[in-house]
Amino acid sequence: MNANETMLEKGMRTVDLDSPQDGNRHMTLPDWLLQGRQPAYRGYFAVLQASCGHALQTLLRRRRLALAALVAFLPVLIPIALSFLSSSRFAESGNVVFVRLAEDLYVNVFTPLMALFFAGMLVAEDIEMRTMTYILTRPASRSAWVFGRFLAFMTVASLILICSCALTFAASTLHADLSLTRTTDLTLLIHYFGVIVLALLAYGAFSVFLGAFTKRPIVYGVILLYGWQYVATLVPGLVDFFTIKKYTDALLPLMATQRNVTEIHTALGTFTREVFLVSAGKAVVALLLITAVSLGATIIAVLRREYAADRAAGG
Amino acid sequence: MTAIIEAQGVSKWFGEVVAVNNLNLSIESRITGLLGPNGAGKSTLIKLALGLYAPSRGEIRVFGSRPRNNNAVMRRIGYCPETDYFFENTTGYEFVYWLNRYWGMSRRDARRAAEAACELTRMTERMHDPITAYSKGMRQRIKIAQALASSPELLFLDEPMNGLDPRGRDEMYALIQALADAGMAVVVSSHILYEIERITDNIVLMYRGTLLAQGQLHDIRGLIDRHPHAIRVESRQSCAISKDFLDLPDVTRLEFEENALVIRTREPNACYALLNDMARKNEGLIEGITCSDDNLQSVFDYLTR
Amino acid sequence: MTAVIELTDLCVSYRDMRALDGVTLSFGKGATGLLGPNGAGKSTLIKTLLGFVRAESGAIRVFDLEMPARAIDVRHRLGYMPEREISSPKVSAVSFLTYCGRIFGMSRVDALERAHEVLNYVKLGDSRYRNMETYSTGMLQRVKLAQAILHDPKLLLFDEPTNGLDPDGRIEILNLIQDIAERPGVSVIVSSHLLPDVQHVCSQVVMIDKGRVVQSGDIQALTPRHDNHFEIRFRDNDAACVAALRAAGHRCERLHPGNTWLVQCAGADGVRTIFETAARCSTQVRHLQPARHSLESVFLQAVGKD
Amino acid sequence: MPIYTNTYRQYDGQPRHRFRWLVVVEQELKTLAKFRVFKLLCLAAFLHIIVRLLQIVAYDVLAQDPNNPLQLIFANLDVVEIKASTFFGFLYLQTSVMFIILLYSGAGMICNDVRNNLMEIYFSKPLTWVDYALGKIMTLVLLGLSITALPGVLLVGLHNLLLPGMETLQASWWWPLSIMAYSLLIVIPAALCILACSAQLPSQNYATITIIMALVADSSLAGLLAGLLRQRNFLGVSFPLALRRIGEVLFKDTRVLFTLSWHWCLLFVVAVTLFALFIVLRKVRREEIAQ
Repeated sequence: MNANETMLEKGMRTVDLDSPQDGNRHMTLPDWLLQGRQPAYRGYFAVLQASCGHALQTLLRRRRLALAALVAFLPVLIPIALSFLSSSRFAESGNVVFVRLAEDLYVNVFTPLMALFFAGMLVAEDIEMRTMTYILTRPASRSAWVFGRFLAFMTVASLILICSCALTFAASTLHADLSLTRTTDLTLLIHYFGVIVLALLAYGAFSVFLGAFTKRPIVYGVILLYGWQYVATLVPGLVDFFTIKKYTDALLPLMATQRNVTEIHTALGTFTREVFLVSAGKAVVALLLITAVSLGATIIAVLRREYAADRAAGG
Repeated sequence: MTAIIEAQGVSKWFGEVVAVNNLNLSIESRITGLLGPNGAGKSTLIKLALGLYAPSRGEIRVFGSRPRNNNAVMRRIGYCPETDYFFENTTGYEFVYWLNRYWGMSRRDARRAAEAACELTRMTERMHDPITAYSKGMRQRIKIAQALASSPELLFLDEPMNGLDPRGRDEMYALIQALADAGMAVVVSSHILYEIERITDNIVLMYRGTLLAQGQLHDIRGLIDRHPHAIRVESRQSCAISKDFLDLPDVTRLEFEENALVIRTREPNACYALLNDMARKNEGLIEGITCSDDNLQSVFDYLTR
Repeated sequence: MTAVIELTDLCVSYRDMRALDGVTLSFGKGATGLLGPNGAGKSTLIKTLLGFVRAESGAIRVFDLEMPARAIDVRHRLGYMPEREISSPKVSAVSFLTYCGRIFGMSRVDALERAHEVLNYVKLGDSRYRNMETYSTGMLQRVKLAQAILHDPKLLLFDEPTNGLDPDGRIEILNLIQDIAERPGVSVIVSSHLLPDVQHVCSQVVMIDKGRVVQSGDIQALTPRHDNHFEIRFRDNDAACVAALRAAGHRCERLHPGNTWLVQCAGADGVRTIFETAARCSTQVRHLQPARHSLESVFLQAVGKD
Repeated sequence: MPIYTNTYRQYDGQPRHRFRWLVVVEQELKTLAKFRVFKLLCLAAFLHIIVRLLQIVAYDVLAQDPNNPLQLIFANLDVVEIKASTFFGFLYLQTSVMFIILLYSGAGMICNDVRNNLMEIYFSKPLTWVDYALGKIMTLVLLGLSITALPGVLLVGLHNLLLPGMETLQASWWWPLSIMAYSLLIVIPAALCILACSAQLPSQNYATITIIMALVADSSLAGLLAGLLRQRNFLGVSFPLALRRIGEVLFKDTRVLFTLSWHWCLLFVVAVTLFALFIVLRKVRREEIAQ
């Protein structure tokens, strides 16, 4: 530094002589800051609750939620539109309409989509926005944190999908062959609820894992959940056991059982491919296993990786 | 005093870049200034102590146990990071509140602690505004608030003075001093010397990932007392003054500047004695005496050279 | 000499908050410091000069060009070092600067050559070939400085140039800025809340608080020497010396931190009394310097706090 | 001995103003080339081109040569035959790879500049927001075209080289035009939509998920409407299928998926594209001038 700079110029200040200490403006601390006044530590469950609550609040505040809900509730319009447009020309079976919507849209498209949309960013967001340091310096159990986040995701995603699915069901009753009061139909509805929740669990957990493990969970998620799952069902052999779709398909009550042989159209021609079926019980076990393994891997990733190291965005 | 943080042979590298190299260190329970230029490894050391990083080699212990993923240690620690990142779309109050909840407080405790912490950092008025509307000083204060809300025993402040205006810095000094008086151990990292000088003389000097020196500032100064001092005497008659110094045995060099004389000596005491003598005898002969080698800057310069 | 920048009754608002309130100023050649606490409106002023922020009312003329309208022409002759930390993953400093030069409009050869030249100038060594994500704050600061001077502009705007720098780095950056400011025909505006920075680089200063100009002028004139005020440090035995000095009617105040004292000699007594007191207390004066008003105190006076 | 000062020189070159967006393109491509995943994705696109190359060689050389033992196999294989729809098929398959590549490279293009605080630096130079936006858009467009139109046209050229003669030329003179037109149709909307998301959302991940969401929702909606209403023309609601419909017309493909007039499809595509363009430009403009 410039040798001629005086101490005053260096930013030092004169102090009041009467001040007891070396001169900083004296400051009295409140009682709660004194030693041994730490608030009670509530442990695992409190952290889980906090994590879930915070994730819920963040999710609910986003405009993204509205976008997701908008997309998820679009199918409700289809049976209604159908009943107006085509009732004169041909009678639709409400049962068929609902089952097609539930299977083709809710289970196969919306669950992976919601998983990527919400769960993919659950952990990734904190890493990307670099708020992870705050969380990792709390005495919070990492597993409680991950479980809390996951719980929040499950609540939001399954609420959206189940509400939308129920509304679609109600709208489908405008057509013949489906009734809000018949037990078999309601059982069917509840069956789909179950499948949706199970699929969300597996897809969600997998997406959370991608988020904790990679920098671009969404791109990889799209490649795996849409690209790979599609390719694996085309390729003959057993590779489709490495998809989640296989097990969710096995849980579908009506269509899945009719699909043990599929015709595949490719550039090289059309050929048939035998599909090895999985029993519903095994499928449930498999889905739960995928969930558990993915969440476990996420927790291990959070425990072991050093998220504070990242500097630049988009690297 | 007992050591709160103990590092034994700690190294940390990222890929091929060494951030901290073979660090042996123990920090006691009072204000410790962590000093070093940018890239010296101060932040890395703090993050190692917080368990955010696992040491590549060696061991670091905080309150006697390893900090990484150790909730018992985390419960006693507060941390105010250097970077300005917050949860999206939150107000200052909510930010502190949720971090309190993550800490493991009940709703009521978290609310109370958040309010109290905001009051302490004088954020009560603006605490319900979104963080994006805060100025740099307010963001700094809200970060301090979240670190203090759980009344930790050990507080890490990573570059807390960075970007603060003089008033903000004054408040920060006062707060740190008060916290230390209340018995909290505070580790403050900074690269600006007079900032640290102002709060503590208990310093840890780091440079390029290695520990240069640790201890009381004057101890360190004593350590380098054998190092030649350069005393700058401002006088309009520097030639006249210089004659007397030619006879002093330990003067190694005399340099003339415009209206000033720089004396390099291995024996500062004798030089000062002579200067004081002269000044007493001749009013107005000596207009200024400065020694650029007896502040923290020079300690630092000397050790890093 | 004509002013490089002329502001007349400039008002800028962000939504309901008034960031600049009737600023009338002119900046000439050489270095001018823009001083003020956080949130005073320094950054807003600079951004208005760049055309990033539109003024609500008032006129801005830079290089005699009407500002928002001729922004592109002005930017040809202007360099800006932003406050916020930049990063650019997977890009080296050389590559980044070459890019900056090329978006300025240089040919590839010129840009590469100048990139290396200014990187040499800001003393960014071999790390210039490394990815910028591995840089420390100080190195990023140098990159920011380098891109500002890359095209040899005649007007340079530095927003908090020493933010987050260590002492050595800070001095180096300040020296570089000083060096740039001494080039013929160059105007430099340095915004900072660090008073020593402004003192180091600038001869003129403009103080801003709450969007208004509170004080402006020559730094030397604003910080006159105190009469008979000295900064003193004794070898030891401070307490006795200070007591003796006070007994003789001199005012002693302690400078925080450390053991430096601000002594105001009473009457016509000069430094000699101090040396004599020291000798009587069998110690030495080890530091003696006429005290000077710090910019900080000038600033605090101007702002009206403390 | 002259002593030179160690300072930077005065710059006295004359800045050029034209084609400044090209500089942006160049830099973006250079940066992208440093990502391993990007290179892998490009490799995937390249592999497909190789396959098509082999197909052309098989048909033009092996299937035409009566002395070749493989002639019988290739001459009778429908799939190997080179016709206009072969190139349609090539582009159609290439579209998904192209989309993934553009998504990978484009999702962070604007939002990362904003997050890394680079906008201020760029716009403190005499770079206009038009140059900036054009640069980003052209990067993606050129990237997309280089794996669709470029190899397509080259393959047609190769086909004409291997099977020289008036007949081939007469049959295939319009192929390159169709390839160009269709490539532009698939690349430009994709590029603009991705950039629009990148401009509107805070991070590349959000940008990616939003565009995927929109795409999936759109496609499934179209599929269901068509399926349930027994009216295939509703497939035109799906953006990719609307593009396909236009492609069918361009390549005179007979395997028509639905019969909705291609005018409607084109209108749909153009409307979406213009909307995306509007969003990109507005955002970039706002980055230059706040408020």
